[in-house]
Amino acid sequence: MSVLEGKERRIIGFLCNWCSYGGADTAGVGRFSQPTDLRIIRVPCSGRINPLFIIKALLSGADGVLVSGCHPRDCHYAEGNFYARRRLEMCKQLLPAVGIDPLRFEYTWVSASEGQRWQQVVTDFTAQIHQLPPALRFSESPDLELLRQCG
Amino acid sequence: MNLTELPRHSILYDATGILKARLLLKISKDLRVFSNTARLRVPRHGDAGRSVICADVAKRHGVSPDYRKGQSGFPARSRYFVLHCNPGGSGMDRVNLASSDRDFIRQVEEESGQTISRCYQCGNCTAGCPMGFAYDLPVHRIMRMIQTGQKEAVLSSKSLWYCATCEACTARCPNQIDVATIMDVCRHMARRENRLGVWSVRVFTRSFLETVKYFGRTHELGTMAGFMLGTGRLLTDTDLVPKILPKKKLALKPHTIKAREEVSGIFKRFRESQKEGNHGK
Amino acid sequence: MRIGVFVCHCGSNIAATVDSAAVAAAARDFDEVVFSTDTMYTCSEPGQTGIIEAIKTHALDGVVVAACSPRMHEPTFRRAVERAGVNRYMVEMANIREHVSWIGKDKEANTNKATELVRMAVEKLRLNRPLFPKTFKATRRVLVIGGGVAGIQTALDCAEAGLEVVMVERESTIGGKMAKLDKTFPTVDCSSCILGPKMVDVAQHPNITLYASAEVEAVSGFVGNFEVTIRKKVTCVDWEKCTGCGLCTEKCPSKKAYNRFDEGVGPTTAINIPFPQAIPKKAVIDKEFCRYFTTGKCGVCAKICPTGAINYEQQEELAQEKVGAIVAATGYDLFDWRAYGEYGAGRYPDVISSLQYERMLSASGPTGGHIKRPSDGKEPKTVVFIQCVGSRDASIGRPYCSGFCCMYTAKQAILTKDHIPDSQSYVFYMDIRAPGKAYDEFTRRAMEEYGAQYVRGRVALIYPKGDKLVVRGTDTLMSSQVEVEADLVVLAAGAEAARNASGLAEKLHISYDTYGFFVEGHPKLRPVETNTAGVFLAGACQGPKDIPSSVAQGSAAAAKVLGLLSKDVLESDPQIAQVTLQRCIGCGKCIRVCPFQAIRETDFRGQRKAEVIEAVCQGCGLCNATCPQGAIQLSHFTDNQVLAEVEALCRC
Amino acid sequence: MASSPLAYYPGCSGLGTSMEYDRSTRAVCEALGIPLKDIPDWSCCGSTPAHTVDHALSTALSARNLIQAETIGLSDIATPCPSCLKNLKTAMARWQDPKIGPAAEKLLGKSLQERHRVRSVLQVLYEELGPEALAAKVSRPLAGLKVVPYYGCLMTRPKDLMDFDDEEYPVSMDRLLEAAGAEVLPFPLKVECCGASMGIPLNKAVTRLSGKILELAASLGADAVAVACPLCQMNLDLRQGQVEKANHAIYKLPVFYYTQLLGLALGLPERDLGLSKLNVNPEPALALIRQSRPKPAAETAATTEDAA
Repeated sequence: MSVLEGKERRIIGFLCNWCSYGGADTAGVGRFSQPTDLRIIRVPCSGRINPLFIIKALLSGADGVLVSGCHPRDCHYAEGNFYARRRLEMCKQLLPAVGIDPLRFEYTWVSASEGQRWQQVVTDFTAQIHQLPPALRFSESPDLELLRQCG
Repeated sequence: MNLTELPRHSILYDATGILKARLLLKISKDLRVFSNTARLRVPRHGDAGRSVICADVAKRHGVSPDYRKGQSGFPARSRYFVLHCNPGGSGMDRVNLASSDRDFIRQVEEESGQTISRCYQCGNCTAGCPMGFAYDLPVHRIMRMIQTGQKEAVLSSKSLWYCATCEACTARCPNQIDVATIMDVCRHMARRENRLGVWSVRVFTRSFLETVKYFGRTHELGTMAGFMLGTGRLLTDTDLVPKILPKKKLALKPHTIKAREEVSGIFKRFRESQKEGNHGK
Repeated sequence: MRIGVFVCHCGSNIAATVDSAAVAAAARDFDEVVFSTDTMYTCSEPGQTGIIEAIKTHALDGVVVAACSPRMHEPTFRRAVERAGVNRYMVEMANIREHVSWIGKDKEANTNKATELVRMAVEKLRLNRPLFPKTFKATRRVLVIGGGVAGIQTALDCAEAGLEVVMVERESTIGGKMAKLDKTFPTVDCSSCILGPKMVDVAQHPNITLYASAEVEAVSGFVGNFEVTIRKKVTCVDWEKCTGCGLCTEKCPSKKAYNRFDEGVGPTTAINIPFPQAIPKKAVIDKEFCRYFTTGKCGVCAKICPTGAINYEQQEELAQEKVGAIVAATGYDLFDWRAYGEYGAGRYPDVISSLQYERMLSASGPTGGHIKRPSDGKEPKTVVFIQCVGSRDASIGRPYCSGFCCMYTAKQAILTKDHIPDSQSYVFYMDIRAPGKAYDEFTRRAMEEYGAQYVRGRVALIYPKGDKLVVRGTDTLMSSQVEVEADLVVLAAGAEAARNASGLAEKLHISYDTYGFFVEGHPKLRPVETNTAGVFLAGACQGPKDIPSSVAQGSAAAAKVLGLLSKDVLESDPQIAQVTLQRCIGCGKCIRVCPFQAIRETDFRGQRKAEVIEAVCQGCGLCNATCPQGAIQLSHFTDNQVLAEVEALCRC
Repeated sequence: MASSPLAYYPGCSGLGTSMEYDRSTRAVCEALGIPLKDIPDWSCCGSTPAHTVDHALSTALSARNLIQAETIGLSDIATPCPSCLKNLKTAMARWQDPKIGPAAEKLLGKSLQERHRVRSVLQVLYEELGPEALAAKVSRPLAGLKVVPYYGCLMTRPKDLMDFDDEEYPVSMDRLLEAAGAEVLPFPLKVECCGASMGIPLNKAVTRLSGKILELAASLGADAVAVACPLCQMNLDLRQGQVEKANHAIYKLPVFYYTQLLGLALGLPERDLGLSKLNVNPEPALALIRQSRPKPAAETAATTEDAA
């Protein structure tokens, strides 16, 4: 199986367990309908996210990456999301340098009670990604082809 | 036949009853219009079909004897005429909720940019409305009737025309609905459908904008003249004349701007766009 | 690894929009998956038995359950595999309900998405290693923050069961909002008569230590071993010596101090005891009004005090307490209705809040239980109550219903008639919300027996005219504008989160919602727990609540605390950071970022290395993302595992 | 204070029924060193009638004036009339509306270039000059004059659009009049509707609504009403006779434009303020003011403090 051709894009979400993952659950419990493109990876804290995860995902063919954590000052681990904010902002700034449209990556803050907000975030981000051309698939990547030839 | 003997529940009228009465008065000088309140009163929507309310204009007038006798259900040669109502969506008539006009709801939402379902009928708009006394439908009922898609009732309501656009409703709405804009938009729709609305307000609006169209700026005296001629209310504000004339405030001649055509062009293109729009529909 | 996959139907919750059988079939092709099936209710008894049997039959050593959110049932399935002899951390869940079936109706897309989520879980599970929890000793004491009725209930229940309780109260007396009330609905019994004895019990219970006029300054540690710093505020009175005789309050020459307990209805003295039944009954000096502080000379109280308790030079003190669990019971505050310009924003003295009115009704209040207009002291004959002031109003950022205002307004309307038989009350309401036992009957009594005129509609404007207040509203049921000339207007102000609740939440590492109310562990199934182990909630700090609900929650929180601390030792979550010594270069970055000081420097054969203190690590993984060498890895969320998940998604 | 001139939009009534507002506004601004430059060949903003007919029409009529201001290179616009103010501000907002903006542009045949700033003269006086600076320039304080400030329904609402003062209980005019030495009475109906343009089609609206305002003002013991809107002034002043008749009451309350009162306090000649244009005889109120003696600056400042 694969991403549904023409219908879906490959969007990966990294969500902290305590706020945003809970927010996505709340959205589900509330039956707030959302596009189906997003696949969520659960991490304990947005501070756990290494910018490399994001770049790796985008280089491997993901069309978009969405990161969401607790609101600043409301981190389950006191200050994890402050570190996250710095790293993620830096990551966003760096994306053009690796040839990735920074619009493919967003980070936001959603609490466990904000189901409706989560619906909005997912809907908006999915629409944003659909505006962009599909990312090159892993196998299609010219860089990789080049690498293989060199290798 | 003595009108006072009529059963109270027998006479129907529609939301534009007063207007029709006035039109008829123009046609026939010897017309008598009956009111159970014995004074000119704006009919309230909820009254339709239940009680007799029309305008008692002047007892000295006679009545056009056979006007609409067939429809009225009253004996021919009756000295009274009866205004017929449009029973749809008013009074105690049962509203078929399934007949709700969804297109109307969507159109109001689209043109106003407001979400109608946000209204929870607290009535704050009505509570603060300065013009409420003149309304046939209070603002909150208009909101409710838009929610249930009662297009006919909303667009034929007089309230739309009596709204003074003071925006108290918008300012105090707990759900941040721009109620005043919704009133504006309903007025636009009624106008596009060539509904008569409240004659005097329409004439005033027209007279005002005519002066703008011709001169580029309003001309107060011109607006008044247009209003008096348009409504036949030749005595409007004549009591103010001796007060204002000595103050030399009313310019007899309009202040015409240089780029008159520019402004009249706006009106011309507006009229054209309205025609196109109507044809398009 | 031999992996088994179980795809749940959850009745029709999942199966309606996800083809569970197709997902299970697709999973059979995944690496190391040796068994895959779909079940109706995986969490049910037969469902769990099915997992256990499959483990035994197919010699599984890892399990993926595709069902609801792991926040819901991960513990359930961990216990299930443990019963079959598999390490409980060898379970992964794919959330195909909250994140798939409930948010989209396209069955093809959903089934495809569910399959990918299962693949992701399988790839992660392949890198899971068995983990074993450590045990540690717990302190069998509990901290209760807030001395309102909810906190009092928790404290008494815990103390009765033998736990040592530390109670911290911000004000100089416990009792909270309930102590300010005259009567309580729907029984109209006297508030202080039912609360008073409980307050006394708190004071006298040998197991309870009470810090009044104190706040929680800092909290460190973790479940079973919290370290709490309590800041004792300056009262300028040595409470060891103060007997609460009240001589000082009689002689104090500064008699115009703001009366916080009476909500500003009537003044108090600069040195005061909030009310006669205060617990502890100790005097406090309000520096803002005390002449000794404002003019530099006075000292009357110091001279008169028979025990010499007055100490103008008193300094703040910090106290330390060790506890094993914490209950937050910080209650609510009343919405500041001055946000309503149309109600005068505080310009009209005879427009008051419901709590101010409550103080007027109270026999021990500033008016001795007589209803008097603040402007001229006259008895009002026409009283207008306006509900939903600061509730259900998105325009001032309070879209929620405060829940109890309908009821207390009905009570106040009834009491108004009791106090002034020839009075007439009008109640402007939007909806009457009275879903409690005997509640609706109570509001009916206000109308039928006490003649309160209920008017359905909001009020748009209040303005003074002569010595009356013109209240301009709507009766939406009559569909008309209405006007009442009132002598007194009482605004049923809604509830909002207690002042600086968010600050406390941050100290406790618990979540709060947009409005500052604390977030419970699960809206239905974990109402008094939080997502931070060992921290519990009671009462209105979680959301507006009336007295019965607050008391019920107080007891519920106590039960949870007692359950937790009934064991001598607790197990720690082993999903924590681990250092690979060979890779660690001793740069110390992890030590600096750790929010819990859970990493320390250690010497390993003469080299600087990082070491995780297992009992302290909370498993956030901040160090993991910081380490330049990848030497410190969070168990079960290692770099390799996250990347395996990413790859699983990108590859398919 | 604004050193470059403000583009001034007088509004149509400034040429007719509210010529004293226009005249006194110009006089006061000149005395306070706020240069005004008329928008060349300005036209009607469309007022209430236009927006009740169509939003694009109303937007086009108003936007024309903003574009006219661009021709003299000014984008900071001031108008005394709240109705014009609201229309100009709304036009700017609606120009950005994806549906109304292009339609208005089509009607007008021109495009709006700059981001304009439109303010009422009241806002300019309050924010750029301020009560303290005004007080320093007062030479004949209005001592002894009890005045109720009436802002009308449009000056502050809707809040987000007008972005000035308190929506329900504005105080800017209060502060300016206090700085001018008047005794400003707290007036709860500051932003209630006076009946607006309904005076002609539905006279009862005005007799009823303006009646409430005049009745409360009189009951508070006011000597005069101060207003900032031509339509309010007309309803309260010119129609006061109609209101009295309908309500069987006698108010005899002079209704000043606040600029006329400020002008008096600044010692400007009464002729420049158009006092003779008022309908209800202002003489009794003016007599109260004339009794007061010119005060030295220091004392004036003290009065302001007391009032504040």
